[in-house]
Amino acid sequence: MIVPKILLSAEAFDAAREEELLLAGRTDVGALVAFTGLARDEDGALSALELEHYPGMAESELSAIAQEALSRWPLQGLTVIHRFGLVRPGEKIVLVLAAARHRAEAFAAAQFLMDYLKTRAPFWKKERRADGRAGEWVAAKERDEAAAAAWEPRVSRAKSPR
Amino acid sequence: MIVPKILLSAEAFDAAREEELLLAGRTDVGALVAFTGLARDEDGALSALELEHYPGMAESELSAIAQEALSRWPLQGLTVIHRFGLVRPGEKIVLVLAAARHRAEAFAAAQFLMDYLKTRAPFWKKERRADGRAGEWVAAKERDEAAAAAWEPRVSRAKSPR
Amino acid sequence: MKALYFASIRERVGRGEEEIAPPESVSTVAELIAWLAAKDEAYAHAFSNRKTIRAAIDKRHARLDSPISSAREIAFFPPMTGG
Amino acid sequence: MKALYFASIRERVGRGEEEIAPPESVSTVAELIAWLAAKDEAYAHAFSNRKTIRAAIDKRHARLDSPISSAREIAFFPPMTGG
Repeated sequence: MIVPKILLSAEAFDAAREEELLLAGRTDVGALVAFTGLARDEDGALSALELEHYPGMAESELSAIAQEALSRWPLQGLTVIHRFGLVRPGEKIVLVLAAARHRAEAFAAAQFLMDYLKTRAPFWKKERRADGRAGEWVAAKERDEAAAAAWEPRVSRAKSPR
Repeated sequence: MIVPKILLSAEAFDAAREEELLLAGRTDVGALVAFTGLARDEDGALSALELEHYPGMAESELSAIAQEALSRWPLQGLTVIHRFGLVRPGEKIVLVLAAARHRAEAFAAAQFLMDYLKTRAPFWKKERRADGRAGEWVAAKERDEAAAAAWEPRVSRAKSPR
Repeated sequence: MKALYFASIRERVGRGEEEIAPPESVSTVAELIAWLAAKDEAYAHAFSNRKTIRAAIDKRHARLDSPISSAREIAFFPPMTGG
Repeated sequence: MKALYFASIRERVGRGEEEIAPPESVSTVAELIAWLAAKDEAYAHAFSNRKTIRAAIDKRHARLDSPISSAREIAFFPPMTGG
């Protein structure tokens, strides 16, 4: 049974180290997909992003999404790390590692995880502007909702008996 | 204009270093998808994979596939590294890094690149068995052909005027 | 029960959490939102755009028609923007 | 022209490359495969399963009906299995 690694971090994390930990000593993994989400400065307009989160629910929701991914695909390893607090442009906000024997499963799981994370994990980004003016909360995107909804049919079936 | 980095390597490569090189000094990248393909030992049956390639064509074909990816998606960086020669179980065979502002493009480009690489880049794997018996050439998979074909319509249109 | 507010809703309400005691007639998330919005101008502003309000009961996503009777903690927040 | 053989085809032919001089009547990849397969048992074996033979002309993928007249280098190989 695979136990996903879920981590919230107030500090920059070491993605290469996480990949090493996931693959260490293994000779059965054929495909590893790593997704990294990074803070952009929007052509110099932003000095940072403030990431607010709902402690407790953020972890449990990421765990639930990870478990859903494990139930859908035969994964060999799954890591999800998400920053909170102040994140500077160029820094990593989120890391998803999905390991499987074959690439299709690893790609699907990583995409699913990001699509669900974007719309279900309780994090909110506020822009901190480089010019000192008040920053805005980042608006949720229609296309993120659509991407998550595209995975839904299977979930509805899975949920109905509960 | 993005110049993809294409590299064939007879030795193990440093994926973390490649990611650093691709992201160094940048604050405009929002999404990085890294695909790593690794040699499996098939439950201990294999001691290594021998990777034969067609020198010259392997590089040019990888470059052509990378250019096709750049023409399809607004990428900010693209790296493709492929081993040749003897690869031990657990070692990395291939690395694809696709950077973009948003995740959909990075995911699509990395998947496209792997699907095309599998069916178009002139590499062939032969198994080296742990028990010393003669190893077999790895058979091409129907599903790899199908995965590549799924990207085709756009290619046909792109190719016809040439 | 404890009410939690996050992001823009937190800023508009002016606090991150508080104890609330809605009357028994308030039995769903939607009714609780209406009750909160009626408290004062700040709450009215925070809960003005009902379509963009998400809620969680005891740290699990809830719907507008979810019952709140057994809730110890109810959180309100705008659509999520992590990742 | 130069012929190159890779992987299982190389092993069956018994060499990785050679100079070949097909007659002028051999004008396509498919005809060149037939001409090579007729050379001897080893070549016949190497080129026995036509459906799985891939070819490249001057390091670019070619089709069975591709003309070979201007080719300097023609490579034959089974379906690729990299990645």
